[in-house]
Amino acid sequence: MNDIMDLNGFVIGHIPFADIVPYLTPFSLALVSTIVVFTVFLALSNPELRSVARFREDTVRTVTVEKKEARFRRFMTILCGISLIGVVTTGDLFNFALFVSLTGITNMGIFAGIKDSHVLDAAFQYGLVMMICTLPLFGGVAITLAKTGTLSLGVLAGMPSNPILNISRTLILVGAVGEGALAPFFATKVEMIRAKGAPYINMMHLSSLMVFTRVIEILFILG
Amino acid sequence: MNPLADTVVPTLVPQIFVNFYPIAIVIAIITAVVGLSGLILERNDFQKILIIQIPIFAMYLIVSAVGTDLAEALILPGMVVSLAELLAVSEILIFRELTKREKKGESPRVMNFKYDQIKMEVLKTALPITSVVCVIYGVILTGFTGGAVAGAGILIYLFVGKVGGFSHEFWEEMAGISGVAYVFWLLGFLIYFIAPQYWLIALFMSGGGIIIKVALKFGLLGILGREEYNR
Amino acid sequence: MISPTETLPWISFYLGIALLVIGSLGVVFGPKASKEPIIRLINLTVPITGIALIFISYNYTLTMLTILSVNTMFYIITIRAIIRLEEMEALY
Amino acid sequence: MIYPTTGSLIYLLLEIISAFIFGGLLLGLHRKIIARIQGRPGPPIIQHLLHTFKFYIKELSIPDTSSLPLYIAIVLSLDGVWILALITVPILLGPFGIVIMCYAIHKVSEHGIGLASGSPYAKTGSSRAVLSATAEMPLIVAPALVFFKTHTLMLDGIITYQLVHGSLFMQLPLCALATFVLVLSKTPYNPFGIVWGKDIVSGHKTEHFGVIRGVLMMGEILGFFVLLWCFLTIFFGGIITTPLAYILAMTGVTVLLAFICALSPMVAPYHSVMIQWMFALLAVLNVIFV
Amino acid sequence: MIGRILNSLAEPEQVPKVFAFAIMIVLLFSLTSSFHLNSKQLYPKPAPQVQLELAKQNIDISYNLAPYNRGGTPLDPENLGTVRSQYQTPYEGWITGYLTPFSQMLRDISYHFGTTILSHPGGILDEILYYTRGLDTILETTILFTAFTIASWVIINRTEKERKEEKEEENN
Amino acid sequence: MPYFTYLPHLAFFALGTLLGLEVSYKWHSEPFVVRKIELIPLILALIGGGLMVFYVPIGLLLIGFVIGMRPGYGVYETIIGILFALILWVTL
Amino acid sequence: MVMIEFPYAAVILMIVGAIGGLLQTRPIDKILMLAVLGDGLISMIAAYQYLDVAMASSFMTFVGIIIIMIGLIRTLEIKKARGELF
Repeated sequence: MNDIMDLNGFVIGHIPFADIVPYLTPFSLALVSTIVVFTVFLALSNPELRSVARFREDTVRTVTVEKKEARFRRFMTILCGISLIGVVTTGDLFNFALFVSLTGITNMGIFAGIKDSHVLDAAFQYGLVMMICTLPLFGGVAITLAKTGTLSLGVLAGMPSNPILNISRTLILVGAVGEGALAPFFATKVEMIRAKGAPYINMMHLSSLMVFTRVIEILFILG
Repeated sequence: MNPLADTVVPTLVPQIFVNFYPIAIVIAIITAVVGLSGLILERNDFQKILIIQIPIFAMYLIVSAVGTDLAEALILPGMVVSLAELLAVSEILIFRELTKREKKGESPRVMNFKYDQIKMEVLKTALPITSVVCVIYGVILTGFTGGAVAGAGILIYLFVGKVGGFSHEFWEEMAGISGVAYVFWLLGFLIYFIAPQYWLIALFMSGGGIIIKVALKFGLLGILGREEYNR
Repeated sequence: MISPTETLPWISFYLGIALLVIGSLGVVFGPKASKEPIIRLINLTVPITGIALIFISYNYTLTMLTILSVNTMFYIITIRAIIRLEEMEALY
Repeated sequence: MIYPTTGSLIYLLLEIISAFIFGGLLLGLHRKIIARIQGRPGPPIIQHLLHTFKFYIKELSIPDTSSLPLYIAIVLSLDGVWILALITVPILLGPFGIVIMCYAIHKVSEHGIGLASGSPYAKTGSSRAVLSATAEMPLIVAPALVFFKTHTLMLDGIITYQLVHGSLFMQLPLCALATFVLVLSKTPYNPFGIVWGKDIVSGHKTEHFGVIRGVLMMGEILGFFVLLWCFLTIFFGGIITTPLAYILAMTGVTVLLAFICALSPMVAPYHSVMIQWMFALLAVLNVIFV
Repeated sequence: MIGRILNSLAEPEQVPKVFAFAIMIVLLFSLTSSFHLNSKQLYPKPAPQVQLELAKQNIDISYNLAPYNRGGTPLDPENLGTVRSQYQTPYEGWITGYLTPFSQMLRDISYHFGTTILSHPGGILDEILYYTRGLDTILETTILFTAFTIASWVIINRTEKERKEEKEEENN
Repeated sequence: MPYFTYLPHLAFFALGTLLGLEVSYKWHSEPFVVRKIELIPLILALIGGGLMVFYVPIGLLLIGFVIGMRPGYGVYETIIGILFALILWVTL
Repeated sequence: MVMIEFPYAAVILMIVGAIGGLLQTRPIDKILMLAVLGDGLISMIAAYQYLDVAMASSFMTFVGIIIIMIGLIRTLEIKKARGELF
């Protein structure tokens, strides 16, 4: 009956923070280890020298991220990694929504300091999408709570599906898609990743795909 | 033993909340649809930020319609998230416009306005008392609410106050203090989860830490406004 | 005579949702709202009041207190943004 | 799920080696068939493996502009991810979600590989990697409809379901098609391969030579093997049960893929996204019709 | 046709609008189903004003905590407050039952100060926010912290810096 | 799934193709002109085809040797060898 | 003699304030009408008999109005300096 076992294998362990119980399965263990590895080497690496070639110029110039900005963006990258670990391990629906919001806001922070008006424009539109997202994300969670009377994924996994849950599931999916800048609303992301600073930008891509992977699992657990 | 202890907290949600629920959800959806359609029609970027508040209100309504203490505890994070996003997004908008202007080669000196001190009677008389009362009341409360109330008190005073000599270094120190408060507050949580029998000290650490943190942060915002406008 | 346990919550709840809907319509389609951001900002007070009324009819007094103070923060942030954008002539 | 024990480490290693050799041979065969269709003699079948080994003994050169630990680490991560997928999925029959995750990480790696070198061509390739990720991730969700059919995503559960109820290919044909498109988009010279299109030199791999390139190719070989395996297991698990059957079926699918790759043109980036989305939507339609 | 839609999706300005439209459609579809509140909820609370009415009748001085009275007596491990959480732990209800001396004084004065008493250390919301759902609160504040970091970094290093330079130029 | 039972097969096949490539470049260094059946590969293919029935890895080694020869060479030999193997397999 | 209950008075105040505030177009007029709305809210809270909340919310509405007024004055100053407004 328990969907978590059917989806991800046995539960290796859990941390009982009273009502919020983060748990580890083989699946989330793989996710966590990947995220930790990525975060460590993305945080360690320096930004690249981006070579820029222009028309009517013979020289190829290189640009890079200034040191102060790199430090700030590295901080945001590490924070994003931590929040991603939360996203994949958390055992509570509302907590999941909050972690996804934190991921979104750190993603925006990675791009906040770039002096490039079209990157900033994309970051701003992404921020707008994120602000709209609070409605479907938290609203979907609240509708689930109203219908089932619980937020814990462990309990929700054993519950049968019903029509209202379909709505809340769709809302949660839409919300997570918006927060992670996933398809089909990826234009902001594609604009943003044209900025310089390879390690930090890569973190954004990682975060959006991890959120996607996890949200699929959550939808299965709810269904 | 309280004779009425069993009637204090019911086992089920009261019937009146169950009756509220469908109306609240339908109204929330209508509000959200109105807000989102406004968003679709609006062209100006800053106006979009203002209109997005309406779907956020709809979100508050959906969450609060559950009608339990849990729902109340869930609205507070939602509120914080929306406020935080608003803060970051509006800042990015300002920075974007600045970059656009620079790129066009416009002289940034156009933006450099000189402001006079605002002369209103109420600013001299009522405002200091109000802010002091707000701060005192905020100190009595704990948690995010207390921080917000106290922060509002500090903020309004600093936002309209006289020109002061606080420098950027002072800011950074204030940020440092709030960082220390954050650590205190996290330590309080750790005590909760590791040794719940010492819950009282944990409660005070968390309550005190968060209020210092939030109030100082909002205070920073006020200093910011004053440094900008009352040179 | 209004019964405080029965009628009063219903009154404030209905009033709250009415204010919320009217307010949101006013914010989105209000007169001159799309020209002057400050008018739209002032209009936003109406749905905030509606939300506060709904909260109080659910007896979420603490949340109501918080939303009113958070509203103040909201004003500060947006007013700051309005002034900065007005300086740069980027508002319209 | 089969649980690994300490004694089975050699077993795991042997499995990885055989998957590597077989995947390399399959990709060589793929290239050979494309060449034959186009009327060229084409390279020998072992060419792809030889290429990989050749790069291992070449000199490693790192561009000055690259962002350093990232430049090497991300390639290694690509390898590690597919080995993880190989161990958990074909060998231990673990959760299918790990393949979704590994596919996602593959996309992240492609992006990072392109960005880390600082070259404009590589950057274009990595931008396209993001674009194609948005198209391919919905496709990989399509087999997840399997969950609603079988109520499990553990692969041994899926296999037992198919042994009882018959292959899922008959029940979810459009899902199978979507997954096939997904496998297609991972083969070289495929119509959706906007990431390594020839218009941007070698896409994200432009600046990678020497040992790093070898490692990268090894990761791609393993990835191709794992994806083929997953496709066959999820949709033909009732028919294909023995390793020999797997080997024959994989060869057959590779021949089919080679024909498609040889006979179809490379599509433009946005069209590629659009076509793959249409396949994903078709897969979703499957729920309604079946 | 589809190509045109995709092209319009490729512009960042269109994304929020399209997204808003998608949410609108989902919400309008959801209007067709009937919503009903499951009355078996965690942490239920009494109907509005009931506690206040009881407090008015002055049955017991502990009702002066309305509307946030959840039972329990101060500093008494035998008589804890009533909390219905998801996973029961032995330390539930400690915070709900606790009152500081200040809030005890407020309680003795009048029944109008329930909110202040609750919000002072101790009370059901502190129990939920700090103990049973503590991770939420940690996160919530971390989000605020992050947003402040972003905003203040941008202000200090970007927007304000330029203004400062201008000012110095003017002074010279 | 115990794939490694087929590891010798795969390894010998790969080795055979590698050997075939190297050796055939030693034999034919001139540009590719004629297509005719050569003797040594034909014998190897026939032996390989025969061995396929009795011990597969060695058979695959020899068949692989012929398959892996320089592009253009060893096509007919391969086909003959495989046909021979098939005939043997059917008759036995 | 018609008796109006206290909550009904608050309701009337709020409705008048809301509609008036929305339909006015001059910012100062709007602020005045919204002050009426805020007073209605406070009386509603008073009808619920939460005095501490009423006190705090009265402070908060006051602070909010002050902030809006400051913003208004600043924007007018900027417009004047730019010559758009006389």
